Amino acid sequence: MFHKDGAGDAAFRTEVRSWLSENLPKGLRGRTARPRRAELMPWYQALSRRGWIAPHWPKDHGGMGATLAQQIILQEELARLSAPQLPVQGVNHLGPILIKYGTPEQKAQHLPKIISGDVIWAQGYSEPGAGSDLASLTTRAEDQGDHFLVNGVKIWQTWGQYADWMFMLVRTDSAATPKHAGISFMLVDLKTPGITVRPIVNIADDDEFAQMFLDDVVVPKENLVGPLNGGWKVANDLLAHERLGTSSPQWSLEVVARIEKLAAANGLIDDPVFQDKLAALKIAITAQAAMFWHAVGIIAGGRPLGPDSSTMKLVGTDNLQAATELLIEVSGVHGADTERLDADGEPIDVTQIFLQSRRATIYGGSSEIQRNVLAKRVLGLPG
Amino acid sequence: MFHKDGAGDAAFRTEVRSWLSENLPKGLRGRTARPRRAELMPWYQALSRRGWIAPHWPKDHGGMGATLAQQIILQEELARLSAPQLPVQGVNHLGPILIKYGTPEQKAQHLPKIISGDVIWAQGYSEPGAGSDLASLTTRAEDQGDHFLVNGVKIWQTWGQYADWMFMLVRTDSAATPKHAGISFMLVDLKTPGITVRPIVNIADDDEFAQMFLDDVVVPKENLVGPLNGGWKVANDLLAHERLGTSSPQWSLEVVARIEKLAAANGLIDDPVFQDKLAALKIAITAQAAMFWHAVGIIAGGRPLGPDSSTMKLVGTDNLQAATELLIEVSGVHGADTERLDADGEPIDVTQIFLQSRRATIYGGSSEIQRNVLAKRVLGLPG
Amino acid sequence: MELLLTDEQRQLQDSVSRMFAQAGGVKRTRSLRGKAGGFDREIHARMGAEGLFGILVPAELGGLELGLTEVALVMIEVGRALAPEPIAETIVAAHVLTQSGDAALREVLFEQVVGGQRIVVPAFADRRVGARPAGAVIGDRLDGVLSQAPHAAVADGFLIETGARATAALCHVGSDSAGLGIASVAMVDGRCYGRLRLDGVVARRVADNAGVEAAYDLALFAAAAELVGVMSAAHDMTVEYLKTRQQFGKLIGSFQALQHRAADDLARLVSARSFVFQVAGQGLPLSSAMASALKVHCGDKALEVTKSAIQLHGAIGFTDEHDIGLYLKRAMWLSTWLGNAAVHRTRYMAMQV
Amino acid sequence: MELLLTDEQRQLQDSVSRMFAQAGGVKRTRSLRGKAGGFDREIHARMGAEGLFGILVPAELGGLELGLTEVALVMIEVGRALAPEPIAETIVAAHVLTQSGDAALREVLFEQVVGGQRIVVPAFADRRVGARPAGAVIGDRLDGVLSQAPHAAVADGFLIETGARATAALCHVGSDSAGLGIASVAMVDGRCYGRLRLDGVVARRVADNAGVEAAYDLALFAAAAELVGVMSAAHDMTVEYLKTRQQFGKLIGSFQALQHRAADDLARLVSARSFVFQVAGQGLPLSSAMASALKVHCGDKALEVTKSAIQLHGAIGFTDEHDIGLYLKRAMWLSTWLGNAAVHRTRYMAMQV
Repeated sequence: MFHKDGAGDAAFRTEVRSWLSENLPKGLRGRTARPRRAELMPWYQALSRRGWIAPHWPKDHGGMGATLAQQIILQEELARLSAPQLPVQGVNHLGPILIKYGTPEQKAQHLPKIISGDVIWAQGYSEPGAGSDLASLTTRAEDQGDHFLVNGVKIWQTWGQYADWMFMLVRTDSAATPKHAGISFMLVDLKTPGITVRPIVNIADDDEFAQMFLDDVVVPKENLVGPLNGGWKVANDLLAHERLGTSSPQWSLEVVARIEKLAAANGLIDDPVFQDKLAALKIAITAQAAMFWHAVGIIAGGRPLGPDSSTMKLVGTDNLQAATELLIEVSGVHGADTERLDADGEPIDVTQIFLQSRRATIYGGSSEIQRNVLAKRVLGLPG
Repeated sequence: MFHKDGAGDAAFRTEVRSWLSENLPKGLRGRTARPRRAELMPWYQALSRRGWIAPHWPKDHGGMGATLAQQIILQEELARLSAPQLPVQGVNHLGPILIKYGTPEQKAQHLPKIISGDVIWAQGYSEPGAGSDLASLTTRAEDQGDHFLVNGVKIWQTWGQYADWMFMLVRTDSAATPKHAGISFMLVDLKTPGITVRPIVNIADDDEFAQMFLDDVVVPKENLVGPLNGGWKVANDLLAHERLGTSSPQWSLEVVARIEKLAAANGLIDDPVFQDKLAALKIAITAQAAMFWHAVGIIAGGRPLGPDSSTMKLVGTDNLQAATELLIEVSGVHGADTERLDADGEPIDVTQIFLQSRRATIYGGSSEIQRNVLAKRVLGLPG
Repeated sequence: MELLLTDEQRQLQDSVSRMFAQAGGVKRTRSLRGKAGGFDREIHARMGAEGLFGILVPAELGGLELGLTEVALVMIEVGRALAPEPIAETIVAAHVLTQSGDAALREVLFEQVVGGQRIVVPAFADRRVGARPAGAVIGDRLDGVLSQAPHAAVADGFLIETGARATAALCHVGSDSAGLGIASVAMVDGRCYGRLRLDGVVARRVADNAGVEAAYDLALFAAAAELVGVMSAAHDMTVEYLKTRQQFGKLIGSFQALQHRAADDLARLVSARSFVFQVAGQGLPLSSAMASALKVHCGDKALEVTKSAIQLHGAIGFTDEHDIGLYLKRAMWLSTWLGNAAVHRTRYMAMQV
Repeated sequence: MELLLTDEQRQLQDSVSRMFAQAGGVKRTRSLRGKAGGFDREIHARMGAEGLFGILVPAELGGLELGLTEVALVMIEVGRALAPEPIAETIVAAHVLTQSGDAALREVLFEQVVGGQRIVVPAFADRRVGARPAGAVIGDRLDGVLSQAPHAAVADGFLIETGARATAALCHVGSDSAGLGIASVAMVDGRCYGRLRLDGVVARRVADNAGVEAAYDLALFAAAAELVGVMSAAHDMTVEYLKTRQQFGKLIGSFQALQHRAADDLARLVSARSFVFQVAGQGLPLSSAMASALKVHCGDKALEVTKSAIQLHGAIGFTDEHDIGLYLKRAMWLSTWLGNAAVHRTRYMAMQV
């Protein structure tokens, strides 16, 4: 809406669009739950072979060194075909961290397998007692000379039951104040003895998460990333890019496209009351798109995004949830079906889309945490 | 909506309605700002002579000993003609307090003049530093043997600049803990030397309030109501009745009536989008009416209303403000006029009604205070 | 705010509450999800044996001859327990059958329906503006499509709304009738409804136009009361969670922003509950405008409260293994069934006097 | 989020901000409330002398030949200072006049308008669905009624929208024209507009249909930017108050419920500001759909933020003597002027490609 592709970008978009339409399997389009690993990974590997799995990585690590504009084009074109969610913990989170903080050996060992899709990574940050208050995590890694011995419980590992390795934050100094000064960042092979994985199904009936129990798990010292007790900075250093991903208007626009298809199919499109609600939603998403492209401009200009970019997440997640509510409304008496609704041949999972969206205001720093950040760090309010 | 008058009540309603239509001066109808004292008080006195100024007072104190149903009928019929706000601090607040806590002398001196309208009362509770946190008030009354010497500042006296007397909460024990255990309730003649009154105009351009500066004001000991340091209970004992008044759906319904008149006059009444919004508003007010009549039933049954009746104020004030917002919307390009709009001959003060409604969530315990009460006293949440 | 109930009303409320608790509570609901029918015919029959489907049935027909307040009390407990049986449906069907002039039909069906042995569900047409009428009576046979009959796959019969608005009627159709096709659709709350296709089905008229609206309004009322139960249990569970979950070294219920959210949810709940009981106090027949208003309000508030409940639970609230999501899902179904808020705002305006 | 501005743009912003501060800031606005015209012609002329009305005017006509970003920067400062002068109106009028093919008219009017000596305000028709067209051109004379011309009582002339939508035009009418009646209406923000009655008024056509929409869209943009200024100053003032006011022995800004409210208001403000500058970045001509969307968003958010500002100030915020209410009142006018949110949601849908 606020962005026109330049000549080179337009050509890239055309290339991406035609390649995707030929190569993205029909059965993987429009899925709201994550497909199983066996079904999904060939697609991951196809994208990888095309060189598009890690557009933001530098070329010498196997990425395409893409501009921000190209990264967004890829994201938009994938969304246009409702491509499935991929396991992106490795590509989006660990990769950039290793590129910045990893030893040469760590880079050599892990980066190629992330790119190729041979190794799937899980993110081990949250614990049952440390969600919003992440700094209070208690999984502890004891120094045993040549290795760490890790004990604790991690939870909310997206795709954890399908993962091969996990990067995690662990406590290496229990006396440190502030608490986050005693946390280290390390990598663990999930085949190591002592690790038990329990899958967790979400309310949209998607086996999205896992819980990881770590009992006397041996982690070699060379798996420490960054300095001992310096893990907090390692984990938080590269969040701006992630915020752009979660605040993209694309997620809401995909829902709007489905609303419009359903409304066209069932005739509601001509109802002035529906039109007014749709207008309100689209205008709100347009404002969100403005924030998004504003942020893109800041990052593309090499400037820091700043803590007030938390407002983007608040606005974006509100819009997403509002969109899924209108999707339910436009479904009329079918607003509680788990069966996909038919919009002139296109099947639409209305209840699943609605339920999946409930996560938006909880994960990636809940809306309450975002408001705390804004109140304290941006507005400078006391207490 | 949830109440049908019984036979006797129906007759009373007919009597009230016909008397009001004959006796309420045309010039006093539909006013959103308070008329001046000289213009208003003849109407107060006319109501008083008719015996309807203090329907809820017992007959032996000059009231009509009305049932709750009759009190509400009077309120509804006054609202139906958009009768002006009256100075009700004496009738609604002080009167019931004196009837319960006053000495025979206090009753004899003050009650008849409240009924007759000869004396207008102001309520001296809030202070510049003690609003939501009323218990921290600092106006102090020192015991001088035969009198108190009062020093301090009171603010937000409704109609204070037109008042003759003030009932107030003052600190008589500055060491008391909790703080409200050192507060007394007393009466002061505003002609007493040392009192300076400053009028305050509100955002709707209505000279609604005053601020009172008290410098070495002599208050005779016989003006203490209830026990020394027992003022907190005196002031708070009779709030249930007041809550019913502020939570009445009547205030929002009056705005709805104006919305419907304006919409009929300007043609918006046929717009489906407007109809949908009006439906949402009316349904919300209907739910509020259900709460109101539920509460009436509890009080009429002689049961205590309970702290969860704070929910009524939250719901009622939200509805009132939503109604005034729809009133502005239905006014179209005239939504910022201070001139009254014409709805087929009936003049409607849209911006003033909107601005006056901003008070609803601030006074009588702000919405934030109501939520605190609900969280602590009803839900039992910690902290 | 306190409900002024009689001792008998309190006993009714307690006995229903106890029955569902003994049957297994929400755990039972969870275990029945996605199973054929998604409910337990034995529990349904037990409710029938205790007379609960006869609340509105005259004493001369063996009913309890009580009123809407008792319907509300029962349906609130149904909502609190997330009981999956077709209880609102059966109360409505029993009421329709007692109102029917067709004595023979009453004899055949009524006893079994009110007793809970036979499941007959009302299947109303989609009231959305522009939605096609459900079916048409041609001679004494029904033709057409009905988008939504609750529990269709296991029901023994249906009370089907037919015809255009002004000439609508409710007709009884047995589930084994020739020409009746049923396609079962899984609902988000773990139960099923069915799409009915009628192809020259022989049917028996049970209620005329006025009777259809009265039955529909009663169903709206029952659904609204059930929604109150759903949100009340979800809110209780959430407040309890706020008092036990710690973060940042404190109970999260001590954070003012969460306190205020819980207080707002309480206001939603109290308003919906008062609304149900004030409408109940007006007795039968229900005003259609009021029934639609009630459905809008209770549906919207229940969705708000149950969504808020998940937010306040945080990540655990987003899992299937935690019960809190079940309440949102039931609220989704109940606010959709019989028409969503948009439909009922329109009906409210059209029905106003 | 940081605005990426050039040094020149920052200087423009600072100089406008300084000018209004030196003129007396909000105190000046307060003192002009209800006075004839409600603004200061001298300040208006000073703005003209500094070239501010020529931001969009080509250099060859003596303008600054800048763009919408600069318009936004100026209008935001206008909003922050609650400057009562007809600034958006004059920027639009100057732009319309430079676009006009009528060289003679340009010579007569343009210099004086852009210089700030002559006040000419655009007076658009009410766009509400069903609202009557403002007037009709009969021969070369105008007849009809126009509901709202800002500052009409003191303006020197008007650019009046006439005719039905497809044949609309903007016509210049001097305020001393024969047959022109002006009824002044006091606005809630202390200024006035006028209702115009045209009875065979001789007028001169300045812009055709496309020109009307372009001028209208530019006015929407300027109003939206001014709304951003209004809400940003109100929000700053509120955050400051939260840091100084004590209750319950603490700064009220330490209460989490108020913190979260302030954070939500910040999100409203940031979204509106980003929206204005992203639209500005697209340059002229404005998309009508985008201009309407922008007006809806900035109007709604400004009302929300200024209402919230009053709530967070508590009782003092409800008084006329505190400045915070002035921001709400300006937001009320700006969100109403040129059509409210309901009107622009409809236009947005109609104008979408």
